[in-house]
Amino acid sequence: MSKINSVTCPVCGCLCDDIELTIADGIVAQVKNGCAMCEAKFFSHSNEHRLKTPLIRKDGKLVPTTYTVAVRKSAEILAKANYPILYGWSSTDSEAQRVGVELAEEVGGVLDNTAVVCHGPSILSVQEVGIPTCTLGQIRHRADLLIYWGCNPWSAHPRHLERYTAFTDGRFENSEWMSYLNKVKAAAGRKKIKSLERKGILKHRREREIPTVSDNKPTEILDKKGRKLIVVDVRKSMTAEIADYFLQVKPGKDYELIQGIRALVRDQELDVEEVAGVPVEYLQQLVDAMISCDFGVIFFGMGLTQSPSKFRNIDVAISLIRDLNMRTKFAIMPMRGHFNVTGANTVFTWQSGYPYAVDFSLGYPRYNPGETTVVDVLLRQESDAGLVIASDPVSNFPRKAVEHLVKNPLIVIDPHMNATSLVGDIIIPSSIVGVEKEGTAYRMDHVPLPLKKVVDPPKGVLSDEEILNRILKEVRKIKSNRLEAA
Amino acid sequence: MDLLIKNGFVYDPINGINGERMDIAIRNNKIVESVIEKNSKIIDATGLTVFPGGVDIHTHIAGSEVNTGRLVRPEDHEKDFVRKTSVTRSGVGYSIPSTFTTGYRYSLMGYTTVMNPSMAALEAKHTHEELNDIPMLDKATYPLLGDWWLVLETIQKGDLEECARYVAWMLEITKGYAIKIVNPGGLESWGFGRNVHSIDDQIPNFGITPRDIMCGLAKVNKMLNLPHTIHLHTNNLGVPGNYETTLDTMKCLESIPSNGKPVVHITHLQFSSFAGEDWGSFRSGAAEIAGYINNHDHVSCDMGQIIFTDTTTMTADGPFEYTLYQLSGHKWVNSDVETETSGGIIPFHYKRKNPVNAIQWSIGLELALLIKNPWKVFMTTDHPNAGPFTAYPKILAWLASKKARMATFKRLHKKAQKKSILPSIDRELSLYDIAIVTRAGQAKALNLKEKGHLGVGADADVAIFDLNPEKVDIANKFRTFRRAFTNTAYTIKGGKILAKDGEILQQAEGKTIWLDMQTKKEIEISEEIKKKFREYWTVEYENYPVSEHYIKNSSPIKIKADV
Amino acid sequence: MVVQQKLNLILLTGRTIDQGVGKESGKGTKLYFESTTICYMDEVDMKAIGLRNNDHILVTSPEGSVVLRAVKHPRGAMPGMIYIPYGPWANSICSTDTTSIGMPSFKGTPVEVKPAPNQPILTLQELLRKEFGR
Amino acid sequence: MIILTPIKKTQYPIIAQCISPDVFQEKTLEQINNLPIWIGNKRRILSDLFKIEKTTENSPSIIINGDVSQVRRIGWGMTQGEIVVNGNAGMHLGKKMSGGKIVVNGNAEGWAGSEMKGGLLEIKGDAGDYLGSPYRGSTIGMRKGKIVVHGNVGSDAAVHMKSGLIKIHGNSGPFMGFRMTGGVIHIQKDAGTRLGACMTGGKIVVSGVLEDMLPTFAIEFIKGKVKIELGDKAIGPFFVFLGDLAENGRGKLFISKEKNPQLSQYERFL
Repeated sequence: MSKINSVTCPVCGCLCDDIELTIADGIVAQVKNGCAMCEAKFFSHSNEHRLKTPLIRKDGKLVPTTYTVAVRKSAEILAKANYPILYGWSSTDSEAQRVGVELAEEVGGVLDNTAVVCHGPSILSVQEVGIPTCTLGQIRHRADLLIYWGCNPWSAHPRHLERYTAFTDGRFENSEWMSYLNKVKAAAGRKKIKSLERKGILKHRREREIPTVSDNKPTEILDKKGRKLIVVDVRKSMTAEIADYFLQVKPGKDYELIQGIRALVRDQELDVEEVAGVPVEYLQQLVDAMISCDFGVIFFGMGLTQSPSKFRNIDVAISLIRDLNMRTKFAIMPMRGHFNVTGANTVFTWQSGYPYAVDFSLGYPRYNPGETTVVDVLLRQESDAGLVIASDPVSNFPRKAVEHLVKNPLIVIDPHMNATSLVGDIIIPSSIVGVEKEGTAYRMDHVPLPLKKVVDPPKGVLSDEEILNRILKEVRKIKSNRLEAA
Repeated sequence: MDLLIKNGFVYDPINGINGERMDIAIRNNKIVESVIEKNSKIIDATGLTVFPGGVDIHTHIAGSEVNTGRLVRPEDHEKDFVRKTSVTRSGVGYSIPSTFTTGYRYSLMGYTTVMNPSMAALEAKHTHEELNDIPMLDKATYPLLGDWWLVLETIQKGDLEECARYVAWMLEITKGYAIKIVNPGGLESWGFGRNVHSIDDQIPNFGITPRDIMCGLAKVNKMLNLPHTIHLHTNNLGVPGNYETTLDTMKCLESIPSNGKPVVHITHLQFSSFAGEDWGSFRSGAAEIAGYINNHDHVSCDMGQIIFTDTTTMTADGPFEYTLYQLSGHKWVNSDVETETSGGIIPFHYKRKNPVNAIQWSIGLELALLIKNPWKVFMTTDHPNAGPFTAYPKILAWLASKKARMATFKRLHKKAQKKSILPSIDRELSLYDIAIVTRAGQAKALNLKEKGHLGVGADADVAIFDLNPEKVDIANKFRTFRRAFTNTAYTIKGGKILAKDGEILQQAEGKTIWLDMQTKKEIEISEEIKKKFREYWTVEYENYPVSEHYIKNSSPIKIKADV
Repeated sequence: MVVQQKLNLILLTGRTIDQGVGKESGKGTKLYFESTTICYMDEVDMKAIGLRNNDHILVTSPEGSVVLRAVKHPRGAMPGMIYIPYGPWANSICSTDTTSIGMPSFKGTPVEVKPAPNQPILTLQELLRKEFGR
Repeated sequence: MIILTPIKKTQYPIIAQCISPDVFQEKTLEQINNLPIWIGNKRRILSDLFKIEKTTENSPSIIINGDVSQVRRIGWGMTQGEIVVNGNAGMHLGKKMSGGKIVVNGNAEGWAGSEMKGGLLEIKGDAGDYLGSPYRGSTIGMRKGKIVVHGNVGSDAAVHMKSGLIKIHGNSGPFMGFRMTGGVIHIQKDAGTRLGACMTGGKIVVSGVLEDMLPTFAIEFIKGKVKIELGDKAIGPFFVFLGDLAENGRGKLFISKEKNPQLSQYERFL
């Protein structure tokens, strides 16, 4: 039995690096400090859904094969292809991503990562208007106004609040944990009072009525001292439940709401009474709170990138932050999902100049989301082979896109059996990055962190980096043979 | 096989060689006394100019800021792409080339060693990962330490020894090379959207001034016996009238004992030599600055020369980038880093017909020409801030040829022409001077003993240019000169021929040079600091350092410190 | 109240903590299946088509249709919307329109919801076989 | 005159920026046959894809007879001459063109007339997304020239438009004229959502129904008719809105009063 400290968790963009693991008999026996997803991930290395041997499709069925055969067949498919796609990359380390770019360049393929279906739109907006942002510690030390817009950290980034924002102690700002606890107690008390009322024991003690926490009407809560937590969403999420103020926006109307706020920040008058279902008067109070804070921040998620207007939502959200910086200090940050999707963007960018959707078919990097994004390539049915690594597009892409992916030879590299490996043609098992393989990942705020190897991979299972290197070597061999033959 | 470069015109200022016809002998990766000719590969350099490999003291080529710059500028890449070849990787330019392309383009110009001058310690792993992917060059990088809380706190306490130990620790764990200071105090203030406006402004929440930081770290630099001086980006950079701040800055460092050697390197000095009250009355303060530097020995500097082109500005000076954003309204990136620094990025198009840009262009050249001693002022563009490094040959032509600079001058905004003193300056740099400002001087300022010269024992880094100094008067035939310096006839690094006549022949990995600090007392990080770590940063102490795993070709230099 | 046959609603897809834990445990786990085959609905909307918690529903969009389990949204009202956690089931009905930026419309697809008391929820394998023949 | 007839279908994207009067000019048929193109990741020549004929007429114009919706970059940067596509055209048609004329007797895919600097682009069918809009990250939209679309237009057309004219006989998609600073757009039928978002100058005239008015536009006055170009006036009356207020903008939206009674609530501000 051994203990390992300061382990980085390879699940979400929070990349919490304070995980303590207990290893017994070569298996993770206990996980301390992590969230539920973190625990599930560290325990998953030993579960029954693990892939342990390469598989290849014969007569419609997946049958076991060797790494040598799987690598050679994969290389043959890629070397022959006229327009292959190489997709995924977000749940592996930057070391493997580097090899991935080289492989895509060598085979003249379209290289894309999962940002395309999560924060790709955010990147497009950043390319149009830039982004005033900071690292997460800066928020912990300084932010007194925290806004989560179209994201739900309680479910998707469970420790975000406790490590970086509302519930942390910084140099200049303190944790709101106690006040949150009081609020919970008050809410429990309110329930009790209500139940007593129902039972007829208490009758209308209005003078002691505790106001409900979240209503569209901004309460005096926006004037309180210390950190303030605001959630904007189309539905009351778990995070909205704990917020000081929850603003419910009509679905698909975030764009209008942000533009309305921007106009008010610029002291413009609006010819309408309400915007996106919110009275202008409430918005004015929100704007006052934004302007009067010392350091504000907006975190945003799929609620903005995936709903109508997509990247234009982000465009104006960032523009709002630019405007607010004329009045006070404000930052904005996307809540990145996969633990190393930021790394994929980072590595792709330094090697090719572009963060995702890089098309190498002309022998140099070319980028135009909409044209060179994998989802569009699949929907237009242009590709003739696919390599999927460290992601599960069959679960995450719309059906029509998956149809074309499945129609062509499909290589899948993944530690686990998932929807994509179930339908693939060559399945190559890999070690779990951050559990069975060390490497590097980039946190949502671009801070690089080391991933640890805490247990051995199943016997004979190779890492993503090694598998890609072998395929690359094999592709080069095939190409030079072809040259000689010609 | 040994290599013999025969009969070239050799310029090696560190060894006092000024255009003599000589042979240079190379064995393995070093310059040697001689080799046996018949066993060697011969490069016939008859009629060619032979320089040591180029050294760039200040060029933003890697790391979080540079890469974010790349990310926000697809339109900059689209127009400048590079196809893959059988030996090279593909990539893009223009103002912030992708990593491989950066290496190739430097190599084609004869550069072999470059310094990446800006690295947030928290993101140091990123910088090193990128440096690993920049081939063809030896590299080093400077961590940003001027606004680091532990520096501010120890200076506030007045405990320079403790400060020095922290700095030593930081240099070592970030695998850094020098102390970089950017707008001291301004970056901490920017955490709440404020700035400092003179070297004696109080820094909010810390009760010290920029003066305290600069003097403190200059002393720390001495205590640690670091090879380079403090590397300083001044307060008020980019603000009209800031030449006075720059003079104050240099004066405040006069008291640091120097033994006739520099104690401070003021980088991209052009941006810190502005006179006038506002953009309307904007003019050059270069004469005053140059006058001061000519009379003092404790300062070295580099130009930060403006190029008229569309480029991308990026600096840790967040408040300065915000000012640029307000001026241009262009896309704006700000990126503050907890307890350490800030940063910003703005694309910027310098235009000849913009009076301010035109005067800035003049300031850079005035500085380089008015500072008499070429060992004190080096050629840079603060790549990519004032222009991409690929424009270096243009600058060399302006420095070496009055005719060249007047050809550009005539096309400037008329108001700028009237304000400029450039036409009154007749000085033209010789090839020997050019060798100083592009390699020898920079290597010396960095104290890189095996770089920037061709003496026995030096690294075998050589740039050979297709230029016959006996036949070509570079002041007159500046276009020929410029062309020769755009693509070398040969670039040799570590004894290998990497480029020939504008073509990359092979890809080679460079080294990463860093300081292995040997303090008298073992640098010990107390439990208290480890605890502080959790309070100050959002990462664990154990996950903060850059391990050697992150450096492909590690080349540590052992430094014995006095603390 | 008159019970309607069907409702026209807006589909939102997104994360839930159970789906998150499920995907990390493995796509073949029961938890993943159970957390990605539910559909959160507004209480009033459910009543309108006579649904009780855990009743099966058929959700149809221009892209296709899928059988899921209807569950009352636990916190507050969300009239006119349904919320399905990310997964192959949700994606079989999401709009494919990327508006030329690569991002399908995972939120905001108009759908029709009606009770499907006698239809089973397909397992992952069954779903893949039905949609892609594998 | 050069006549191209497609002879091969392929699933892969085709990059053929050589199909331009500027490139074809003064080239022999053989030279034109051998011009490089890309099919997927393979380098090919133009005659792999087309039967190419040269007529005796010595004008710098090109006729493409057939569907070329997979062929991208036709007329890239052209400065003169004429291209007629009798079929559908692929992405980036007439990108960066500064002169000459392109007529498509069919539909055009995305980015048609992107970064256009002059000339005429006429699409008889529908246009895809990003009509006349800039490349990613660039703020250089349409500078000059004229685009006429007889059918409908996709999303994000005329982004960052600075000058020139876009006429749409059909409907427009969302975000038409995003961040435009100048120029004129006339949508003869209905306009999609977020029309003129973030615009700071220029004018957009909608003769049909406007799906949704952004809250950040303020009504200025009502006008009877508005000039589109020399000899072409749109007849109103129109509500005239000013915006986008979120950008302190001075762009103008002319919205048909008759077709948009839902906007009459704004009249009280007049």
